Amino acid sequence: MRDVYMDNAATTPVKKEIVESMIPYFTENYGNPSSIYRRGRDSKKAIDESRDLVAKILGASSREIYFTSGGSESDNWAIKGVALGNKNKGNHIITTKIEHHAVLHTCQYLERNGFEVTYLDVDEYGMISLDDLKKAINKNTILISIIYANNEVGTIQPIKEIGKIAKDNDIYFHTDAVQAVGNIEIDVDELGVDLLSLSAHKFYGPKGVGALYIRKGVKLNPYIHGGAQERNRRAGTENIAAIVGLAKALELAYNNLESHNENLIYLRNKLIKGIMNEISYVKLNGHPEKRLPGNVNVSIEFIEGEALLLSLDMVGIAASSGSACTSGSLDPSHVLLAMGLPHEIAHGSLRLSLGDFNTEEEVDYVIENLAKIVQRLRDMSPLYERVKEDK
Amino acid sequence: MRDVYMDNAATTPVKKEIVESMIPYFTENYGNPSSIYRRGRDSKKAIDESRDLVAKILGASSREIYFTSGGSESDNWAIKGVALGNKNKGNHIITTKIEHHAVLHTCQYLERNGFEVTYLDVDEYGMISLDDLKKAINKNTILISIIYANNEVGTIQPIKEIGKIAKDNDIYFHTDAVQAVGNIEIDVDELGVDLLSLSAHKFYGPKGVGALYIRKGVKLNPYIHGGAQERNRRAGTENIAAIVGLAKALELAYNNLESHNENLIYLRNKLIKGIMNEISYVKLNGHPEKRLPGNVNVSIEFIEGEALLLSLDMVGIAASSGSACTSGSLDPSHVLLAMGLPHEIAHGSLRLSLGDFNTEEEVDYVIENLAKIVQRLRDMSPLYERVKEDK
Amino acid sequence: MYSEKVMEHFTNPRNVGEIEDADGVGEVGNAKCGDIMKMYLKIENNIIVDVKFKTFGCGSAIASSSMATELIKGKSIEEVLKITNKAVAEALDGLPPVKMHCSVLAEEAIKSALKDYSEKSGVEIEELKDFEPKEDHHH
Amino acid sequence: MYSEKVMEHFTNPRNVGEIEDADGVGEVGNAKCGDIMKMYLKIENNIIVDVKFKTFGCGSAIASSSMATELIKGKSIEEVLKITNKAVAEALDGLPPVKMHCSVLAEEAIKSALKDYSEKSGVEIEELKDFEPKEDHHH
Ligand SMILES: Cc1ncc(COP(=O)(O)O)c(C=O)c1O
Ligand SMILES: Cc1ncc(COP(=O)(O)O)c(C=O)c1O
Repeated sequence: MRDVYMDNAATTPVKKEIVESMIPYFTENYGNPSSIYRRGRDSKKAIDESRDLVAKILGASSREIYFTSGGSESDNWAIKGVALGNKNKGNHIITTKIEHHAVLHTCQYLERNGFEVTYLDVDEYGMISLDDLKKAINKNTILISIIYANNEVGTIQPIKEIGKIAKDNDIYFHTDAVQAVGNIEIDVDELGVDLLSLSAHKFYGPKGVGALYIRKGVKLNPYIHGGAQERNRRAGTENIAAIVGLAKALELAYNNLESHNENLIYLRNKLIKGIMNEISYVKLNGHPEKRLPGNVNVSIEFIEGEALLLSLDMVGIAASSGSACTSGSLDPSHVLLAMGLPHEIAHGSLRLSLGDFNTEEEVDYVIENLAKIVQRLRDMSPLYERVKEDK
Repeated sequence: MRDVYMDNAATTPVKKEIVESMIPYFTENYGNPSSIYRRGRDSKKAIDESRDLVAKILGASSREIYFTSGGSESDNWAIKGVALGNKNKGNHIITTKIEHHAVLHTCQYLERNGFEVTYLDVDEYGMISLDDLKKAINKNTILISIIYANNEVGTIQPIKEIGKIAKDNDIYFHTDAVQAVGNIEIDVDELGVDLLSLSAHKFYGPKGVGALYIRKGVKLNPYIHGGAQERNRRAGTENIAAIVGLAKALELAYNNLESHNENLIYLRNKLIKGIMNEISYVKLNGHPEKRLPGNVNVSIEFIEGEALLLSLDMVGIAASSGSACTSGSLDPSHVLLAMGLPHEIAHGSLRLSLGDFNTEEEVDYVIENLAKIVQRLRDMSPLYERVKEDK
Repeated sequence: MYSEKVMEHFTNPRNVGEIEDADGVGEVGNAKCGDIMKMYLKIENNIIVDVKFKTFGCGSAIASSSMATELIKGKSIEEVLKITNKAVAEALDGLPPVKMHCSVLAEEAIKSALKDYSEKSGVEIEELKDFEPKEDHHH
Repeated sequence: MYSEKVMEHFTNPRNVGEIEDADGVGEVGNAKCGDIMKMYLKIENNIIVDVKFKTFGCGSAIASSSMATELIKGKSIEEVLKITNKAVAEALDGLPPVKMHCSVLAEEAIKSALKDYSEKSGVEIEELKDFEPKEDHHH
């Protein structure tokens, strides 16, 4: 059977050379980095070097990079850490309606605990308005947290401009860059971000490891208390193999950023065009240009996303949807709704996210099969029947 | 050079068959378990099976096992989750003076946030008193958190009896079983624990993955907010490879528990006896019988732990110490001090923790070299000089 | 996630389509919730001689529709009224808990169609006198 | 963690031992803090002609003692008094920040021994008149 993986925004395979870089740290160089004997020092060195590498790629200094268990922990730590560490200064946080749940649910948690949160609207392309942001700022605002690139529709926010506004108002600025890292050149100083979350499994590294960039001087409570690891800010025996894998993955990603992007954008545009040509009543979600290189998100009217995914799976295509039925929740994707899509259209959304292993031939295969599947499902749909009657 | 790793309480190597069980989940079965396509379902299945296995070994049901990023996160979650989830009932927590920092610092954090914590004393063997525990309970007590087996001196607490007291008083009972799991048969019902922390890298599994057992019905706030993973209680894309590795490691450990323990106890007793015979002015720390099978902890008078560790490292022996100088802190191990050791004796403590890869020959090598090193350091020590003069 | 039976009915749904001169037509659900089921019945001498459906919805909604049409085809109205959503789910070898509403939808679609038949034909169906499908059934 | 120089001095410390008929002996630190340094000096014509040490402490404490003895041997008292803890640390190619107190201890041990010499011999050392080693130096 065909095996076409087009859900790279959900997670990526770990590239062979990255797995290989990790292996020695399981069976041989397993020493606890806090130990003073040779094996411990070797581990410490591996972590220090990984940290240096990550820092260099992000334009940060090594002392500003902290390893975590993934994007969710980084987001939780950044937001709760700033909120609880600065509550003497204020209790207001600004974020958006299109954040990942790791940010959204964290903010909702803080709302239940005495904080006030403004969730910025977005336009039909998923873009926030800088004016809205400026208006939302008040004297109690201690943190702005805005997603760099959206995981569902791929829209890229004007992070640099937001960074300037944050700086002008002396407010900490966190960005969830989990989808951006590996796809966009990042320089924390140029962007003016104070905190930045990333997660290795989105750029061909292992799952269960991420990092939080914390600008020097940012006041932030620790989140996982215990041992003195990570300069006393994040306890827990270091996940050396995974940290080495993260650094290796980041290095590979940024060594090949240009060709990665060229390739993905070519495939993406071909895929979008193919879908638009072959299927009627389809709408592209997200921004036409300011979008992640690998992101295709379309709403296909009159059919429902989960049925679409099941059908795609049956021809070996892995994709995702913002349909409520895929998540067991009642409402379709909060991101699509925030962009103004009606529920019934949001139910029929499809995300195909391309990665380094996808080929042009796979894109053709997807277009061809998607068209057939959509036709089959529409033939079963009472909504489509009506449209035909109207014609 | 010799390579004798005797710091298995700090961390263990990952056994080959465990690494092998993990590999496919990096490059092939990398699907996000939340996805409905084949690759996602395969991952979900792998996690479900791992969870079932862990549950079975602990005598729990699968719905009571939650995967985390390690022992520290499990401890933080258990304690803060219960504290914040039950603060309407009371604000008092009971723990001990010999907890791991992941528990101790978490409790101190809660103290800074309106909770009251009783830190139970221990006797010279590191044992708490059940009477003390009973007396410490008051109407505001919502949680008892007591380490199952101590990481430094190996002392094993009467968990079952504590569980009974907790139950009689209708108080949640958490145990940090990070050192116990893999060494002691565990049945959560028999023990009467409501929450139990474990970490894979202490029993030949990978670092960066652990679990928290949460008894059905226990009221506990989530700690890492975000996606709906782990039945909506712990967000973050599941670390499939590591979870599979954890389960595999646990399975191996409990399949071989008897021979593991026999072997370790034999080596341990030989090591203790050898040290006692070859070196004067030595004291065994911890309980003579109720101790972890692989734990040897001795105080060697007139010398300092870090110098000892450096010297051992130079002959290829990896060990650890409760000396302040190894941790960069001012005071030696809080555990040794709680057991009543004077500072100067605590500074000279040495922990040799045995594991499945240690041999009898290594034990001989350690005894022989340790004796030489101690003599050399004592010859340099003004404290030893005085003792000799006194004689 | 889904049983093989569900997948089989989703892949090869029975009785998809419309009946031009249906004796009863029922439609339940709404697009906002992500599922609409429409049932067409042909009834002769109190017997469901033909049935067709159209469904907008997820895999289990389509499978439930398909299974429901199979269960009722050839049955008398009285027999059909005894078929509950549970029977549909069981016939599919079970549905995930979050998907049970799809079987409810199938039951309601049939009842709606029967009620329509009753209203159009004047044949009274005692059991459906007070029947009202709950549009927002799973909200 | 440690420089090669530190490890080398820890492994092969110079001038370990005691001087039976020392002209000056100094001891600083305390066991509670985990380090004690004891220095023995033999002084002739204002020159340190021999020096020995005994140290209870960590690797860098031993290395610092050893390095300190090397630095002062053969030097005049005036020269010795100019040797700071930084000089000891630098001669060891640096010490980790948390270990800098070891070099302080070495400086103080030397000064204590010189003060003892001054008191015993009656040779005044102006610079040490008010010298008091801080027992709990790093607390
Ligand atoms: C934008 C964004 N933020 C946060 C996360 C959470 O990362 P993780 O799954 O590594 O915890 C993800 C992916 O799941 C994401 O896409
Ligand atoms: C008793 C105990 N609790 C908690 C921990 C923390 O576990 P981890 O390092 O996996 O976070 C450890 C080990 O480091 C431990 O020995």
